[in-house]
Amino acid sequence: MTDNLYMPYLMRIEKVTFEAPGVKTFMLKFINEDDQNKFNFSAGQFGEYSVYGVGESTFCIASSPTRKGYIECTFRQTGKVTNALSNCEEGNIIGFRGPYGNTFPVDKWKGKSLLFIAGGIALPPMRCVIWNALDLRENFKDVTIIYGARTVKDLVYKHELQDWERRKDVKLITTVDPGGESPDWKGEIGFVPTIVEKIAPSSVNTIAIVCGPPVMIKYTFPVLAKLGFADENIYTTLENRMKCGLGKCGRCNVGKVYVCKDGPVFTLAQLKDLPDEY
Amino acid sequence: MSKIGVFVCHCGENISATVDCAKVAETAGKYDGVTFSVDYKYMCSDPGQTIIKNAIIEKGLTGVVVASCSPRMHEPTFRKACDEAGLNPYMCEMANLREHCSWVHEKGEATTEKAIDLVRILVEKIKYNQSLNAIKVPVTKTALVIGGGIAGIQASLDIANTGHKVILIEKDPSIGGHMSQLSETFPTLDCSQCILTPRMVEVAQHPNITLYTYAELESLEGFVGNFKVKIRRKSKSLDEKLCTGCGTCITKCPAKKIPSEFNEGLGMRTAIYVPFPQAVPNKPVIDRLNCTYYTKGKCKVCEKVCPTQAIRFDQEDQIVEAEIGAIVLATGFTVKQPDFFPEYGYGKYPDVITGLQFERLASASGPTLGEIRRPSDGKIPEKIVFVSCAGSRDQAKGIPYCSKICCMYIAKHAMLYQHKVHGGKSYVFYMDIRAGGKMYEEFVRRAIEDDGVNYIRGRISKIYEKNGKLIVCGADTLLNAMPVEIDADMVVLATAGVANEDAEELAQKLHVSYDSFHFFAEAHPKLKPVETNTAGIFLAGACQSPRDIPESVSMASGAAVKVAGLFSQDELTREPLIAVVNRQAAPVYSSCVGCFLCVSACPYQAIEKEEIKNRAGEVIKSVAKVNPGLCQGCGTCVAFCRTKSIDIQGYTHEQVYSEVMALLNEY
Amino acid sequence: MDDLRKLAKELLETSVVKVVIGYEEGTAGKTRALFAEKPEDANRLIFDSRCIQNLAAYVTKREVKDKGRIAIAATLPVMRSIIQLASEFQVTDNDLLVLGITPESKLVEFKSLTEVETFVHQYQIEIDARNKEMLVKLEKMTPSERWKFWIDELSPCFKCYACRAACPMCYCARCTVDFNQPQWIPVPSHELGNLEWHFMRAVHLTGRCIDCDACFNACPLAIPLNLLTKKMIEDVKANFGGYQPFLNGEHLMSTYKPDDKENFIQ
Amino acid sequence: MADFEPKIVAFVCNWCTYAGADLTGTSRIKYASNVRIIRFPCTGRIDYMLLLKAFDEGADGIMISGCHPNDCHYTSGNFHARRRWIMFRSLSDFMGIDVRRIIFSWVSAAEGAKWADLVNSTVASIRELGPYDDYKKIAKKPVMEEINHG
Amino acid sequence: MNIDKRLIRKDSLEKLFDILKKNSKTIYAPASKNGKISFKEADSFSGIATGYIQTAQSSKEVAFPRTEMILDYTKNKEGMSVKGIDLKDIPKIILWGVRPCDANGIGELSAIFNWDYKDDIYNNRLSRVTVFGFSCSKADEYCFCTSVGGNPGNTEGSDILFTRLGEDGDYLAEILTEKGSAVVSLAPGLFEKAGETKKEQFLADVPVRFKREEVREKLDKFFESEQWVEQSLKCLGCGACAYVCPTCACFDIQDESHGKSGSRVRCWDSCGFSHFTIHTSGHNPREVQSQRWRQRIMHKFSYMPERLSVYGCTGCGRCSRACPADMNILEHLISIQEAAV
Repeated sequence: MTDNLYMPYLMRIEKVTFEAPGVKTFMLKFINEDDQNKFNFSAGQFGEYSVYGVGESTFCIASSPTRKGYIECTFRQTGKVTNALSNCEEGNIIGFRGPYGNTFPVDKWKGKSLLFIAGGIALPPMRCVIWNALDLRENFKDVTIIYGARTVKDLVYKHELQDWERRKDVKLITTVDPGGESPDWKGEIGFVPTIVEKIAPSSVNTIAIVCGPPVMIKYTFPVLAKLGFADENIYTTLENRMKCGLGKCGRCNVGKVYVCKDGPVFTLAQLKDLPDEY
Repeated sequence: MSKIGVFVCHCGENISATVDCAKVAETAGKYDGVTFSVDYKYMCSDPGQTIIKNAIIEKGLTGVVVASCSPRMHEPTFRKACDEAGLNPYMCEMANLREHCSWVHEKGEATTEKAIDLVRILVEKIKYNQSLNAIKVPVTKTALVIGGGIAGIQASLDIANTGHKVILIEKDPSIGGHMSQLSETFPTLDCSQCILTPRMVEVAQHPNITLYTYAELESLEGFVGNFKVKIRRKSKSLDEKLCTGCGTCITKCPAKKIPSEFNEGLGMRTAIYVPFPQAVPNKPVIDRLNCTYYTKGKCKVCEKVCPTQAIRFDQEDQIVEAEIGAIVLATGFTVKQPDFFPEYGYGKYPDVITGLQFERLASASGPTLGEIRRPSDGKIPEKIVFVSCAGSRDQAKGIPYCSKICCMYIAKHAMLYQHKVHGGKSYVFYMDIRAGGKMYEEFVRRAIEDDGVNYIRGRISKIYEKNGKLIVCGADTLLNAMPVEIDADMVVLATAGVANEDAEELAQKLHVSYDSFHFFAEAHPKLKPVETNTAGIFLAGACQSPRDIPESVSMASGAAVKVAGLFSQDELTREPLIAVVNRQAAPVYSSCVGCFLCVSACPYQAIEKEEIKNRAGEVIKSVAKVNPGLCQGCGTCVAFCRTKSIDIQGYTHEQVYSEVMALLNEY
Repeated sequence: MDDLRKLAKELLETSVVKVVIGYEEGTAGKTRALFAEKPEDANRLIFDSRCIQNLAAYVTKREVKDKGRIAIAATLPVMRSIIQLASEFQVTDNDLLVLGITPESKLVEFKSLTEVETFVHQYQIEIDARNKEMLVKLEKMTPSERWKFWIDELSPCFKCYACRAACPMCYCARCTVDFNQPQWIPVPSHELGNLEWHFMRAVHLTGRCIDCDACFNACPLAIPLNLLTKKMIEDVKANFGGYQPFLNGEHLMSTYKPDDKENFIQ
Repeated sequence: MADFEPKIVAFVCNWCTYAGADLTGTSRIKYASNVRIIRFPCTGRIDYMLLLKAFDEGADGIMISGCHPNDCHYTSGNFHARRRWIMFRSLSDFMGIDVRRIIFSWVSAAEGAKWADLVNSTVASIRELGPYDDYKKIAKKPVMEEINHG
Repeated sequence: MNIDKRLIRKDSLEKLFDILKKNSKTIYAPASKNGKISFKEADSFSGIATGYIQTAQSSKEVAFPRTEMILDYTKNKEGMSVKGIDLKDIPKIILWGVRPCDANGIGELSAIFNWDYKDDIYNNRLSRVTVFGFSCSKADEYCFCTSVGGNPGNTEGSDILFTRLGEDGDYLAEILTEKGSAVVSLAPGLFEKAGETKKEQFLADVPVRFKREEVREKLDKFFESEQWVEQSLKCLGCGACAYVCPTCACFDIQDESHGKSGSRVRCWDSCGFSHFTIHTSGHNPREVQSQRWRQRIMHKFSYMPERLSVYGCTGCGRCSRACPADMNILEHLISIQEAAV
């Protein structure tokens, strides 16, 4: 039934990782071999994940396109479907439609420095492109990652954070909101925008990728502007409510843009053209 | 991620005889989310519980379904077991394979099928169970006893003697209640006051008891262990600290013609008065309705004569607030004023009186100093008729029940009469003689056989006056309804014992239930006779139904023990199976729209308004909030909520929904 | 309705209220809601027998509330709705001023909701003859005939929720159909979804519906869904004694009488 | 219809009917095995939507039972429930839902025998009525016949 | 192909219907229920409603049903078996009595389902529909097809367009497509040669009230306008307008489960509902009704032309007729065009 746009691939949950309270990562494998072989995606794209009998939910593909044979997704329990998903166990079968949406223009970034700024559960959309970049590390100059969460508990991908920590070719700064730190916390303490201002990364020939809760984004943009980042060099992703992912159901329509088609990746320049309905 | 364990119990042969337990366990093992399933002979036994505990630890179970007997039997057992193994006790559910299946069905496919269904329901339910913690509420270790009759006195003393504080409130100026009005008491004929007054004094002097006479309950808030009460102390127009109780004011008071309540109107009292000589406290109050100063504006004689200037005409009612942990209701009863017997001519003929009035006539402290003289002319009655069941056991009069004490006190009255009036003739009209109780039957026999009281079985139809005599017409049902006429000098009606006028109002103040006669309702007629349906409120004495002194006293002691038991702990723990109104992040805050229909639906007034304010402190919306202390977890509000904003722990929407789904679909 | 215009103008000029809700000429001989905010707007106010939309539906609407104190031209059904809303703590005297229009289309300015309550209590809620007839007809049918009737009548329903939107009592921020854990009412429009939606709606309006027919008038497909609420009104009357909206919130369905009928309980 | 085994769901309160059914067990009174009990704290908790759901999912009959009036463990939950049942019943009937398939009852903790009789009579009458096809037909069909066909 | 014009005698229309029935065609035609006209499967010619200006519901359901199955699933031992809707099962339909504005709307609806991804479910349904358009001889104050590029005799979207030549007259049949001629071939006798007939004189007169291009231009600078609030104040926030609209395509995807098995369906939704865009966090990009009303107009008159190069309105006026609060889209569009910015 490939001509049925709404027909998901069947995926088996290979691995479930507990990331943070209410946050889990699934490693998913295609049940059907040639689905697997035909499947391709790029950094920044998302999909519709479904628990049969419950419904579909939208979130990005969190693994890197450079890692073949599986995809990963990270989600937080917020609604009906994500609750059902987090009740799933290894071996269970779920549905996946995608990939949908546009991508981070990683190739366009060749030869530039990359500055990743993420907050809370918004690291996943970023993780994909981070690994993508790291797997092609030689293509880029400096890679800086600034990641913050409310509390130490809420930091996701703890194991990978350690990897990045160890790597010489990555500069990782982690931070937690004041009061969120644990006794043995070695990272920064403070809200992401503040930390960005503090670290003051150079904007020279640098692309900034910002993902996080609306508040964080709102206060980070001005800081970047101050640091001299041009709107065209600041990227972020929008997470509007979606159902079809195909530019039809009408939910994600913001101004002339369908986030599921023209997004989720936007430059600040593009965002500034949109009405404030995201 | 649910890892559920299913433990199927054979209960010896009790379940396995008709249910294929192995098959149940095997099938359950295949369900989504079930990671371990086993059947065993006795799950509740130590080894059985060990199986569960080990599985929890080794398999890291997140839920346990025990398929055995009724949860009403062993739920605590298995929840405890889970707890000990580190699993939240509320992650354990029980499928009732014994009472609801194996014991009621024949051996066979269908029975095993049902067993499997019953297990599946709970497997699906438990996926939505949440860890819950028992609710702890502190206990204020002070008791409030309402009513200073013998029941209230007994309860107060018993509680006080366990070392806990007691506040005793009595609406009259003195404690003592009906018992203080009685002459002698059956079946021993010892003097009522002689045995009561020492107790009254003990109350007054007890360091743990605060006594408020002339006081009534104004309002009650809160819940078991944490009640807040307001007590209205009616103005006595007197500074009790100054008053020495010398009594000068009473002797000088000009208003002397006020019928005495204590003497049931057979004697008179003054406007400033103590109800009776042995009153506790023995200090007067001014009855403002009859006081010349309050009615006419001038007098103040008492003020002039008072040696300590204790009179306070301008004194106002005083509201005392107190924190209370438990309440004993001992408000007693009243006797039906028999003016609803036109046929018996009460009120029309002064010599037709009530039993309680006879008590006063027979009492040494009474208006006639213990001589039986009839009210009309003070003559000693030569013929006296006692009428039992005056109102009681009489559907027509709306009182189907038996007032219980009458048979005994009538026998006593007749006896006393015979002792005091030699050669007098006494007749008792009765329906049945109810003399259940230690020495009671013997007592009645004595009246009949030794003292020659004439017992006539039958109702009397009417009483009328004929040249100075009261003609009592009745029928003797034992002599096939032969008409009987007695020309009596005096008639005593054993009128029905009924609930106090204000019983209903009080019950509603306290949220305790009451029967159609306004007697307070016990929680269970047999097993919880002193509890009410409201936790922390107990019953003693005749406010629950008419009863005699020994019964009232033992009931009072029973209630006292309940209170003491409550006070023996610093915190009460309660099942956390209560309702909760959802809360969400801004801008939603809660899906509750604040229609507050749930408020009127809640049987416990447990739902309150909560105003959600923004940073500026302005109210954004008001939503419902459940007081966990008051909520008993019936879930009535849940079914009412249109927006599905209230849910009840242990029986959530998700849980019951998935139960229905599981039951009717193959999984 | 000159006095209505006059009064509305005054209220706006003296800014006693920020907006007056009334009726104005609509399309094709229909009338529609007017939100007069400027005194001159008041001239567009009209009132006649065509004014049947229940304006009370607007007083709980956020955009309208945000404007400030409201005056509302209220016919009897509207007044009833307002009392019911007040008894459910959705409106207070501070929120709105009721410009009553009596069944004789006389204008009455009420000082307070209490006055409105007294006024509406002069009138009983009565089902009109045509619908009463329909109810009787349906009651005469066999259950399976009724089943077919409703499955067929409800089949056009595509769940636009106009009935809900037009009903003053459907002010819930989250309707049961929007509650999805669990999904009590199927979202899609199909026989089951339609049946259960309309069933649920009737249940939620039992003892609250004041029979204004707003739901029916709003239905773009003219489904006789008001028969359900009317039936509930009749039965509530029959079982619990006739009812009226009360400010003190004596809600029929969240209270009870110890002697409620129970001949159907074994 | 001889081999038709009705599916019957019983929604009962914990304090009276559930205990009553326990007593049926301890008294070893045998009764038909078609009924599955779901336990609630009180009849007041029983949401009418559950009854519709039970029919959706293929129940042929439903039993609802709680404490007799005035015996409610929560003093008035059953009174509230009763009032709701009255309206639920009349609305159901009015919409053509077969109310003969919904048995309301009061069964106290002492009425073990009554419970057994009630179940038996219910099973018998539902068996008489046959499977509840009307409701099942619309329930398991995600789309309208109109236009959709396929 | 150059349009083949034929004449059908007034009494032959019924014959045509019967012949089609004989050839076991499924015919959907306007039928009246509770005084509202909507498309139902027609068994008899007499059952077909006539004299209506416009049906209450649009005909879009033949291609985009209110609720349609996307897939069935069953959990089993191996895990999961999922079966999509079999497009071959979709029936062939003759859609009888469609107004030109509706027929025109089919194109606009198709644009939404095909502007990027091609929605085969929709396309397959549509491909199985033969559209019998019927020109309008009457119009009412709600109609404004001429303002949005249509007209009462518009042939766009129809396979055959019938125009009645005067009250109680015969019909001019314009056979516009292969599908159309296929039908003709079933009853050649009924389709006589038509002389030089001008249908225009028999068409309803629908004055042009505004220019959609002008409205579109206005809208580019109109987003922040106060008018949205004024216009939408009386909007009750229901979905009636969207559900009767021939070009509204917003939908929802829902799962319906019964234990092990169930299905996923697509069903209509509306941008007018307050919960349409709400996030699980409670954040709602279009929080108030004015934003949702604005979205509706902007989408039809600005976003669609921009992205899909078609407008989203055919001037059928249904939304205004259906609106319980009498929001008249025509008025609002005119006032937008006239507004000063």
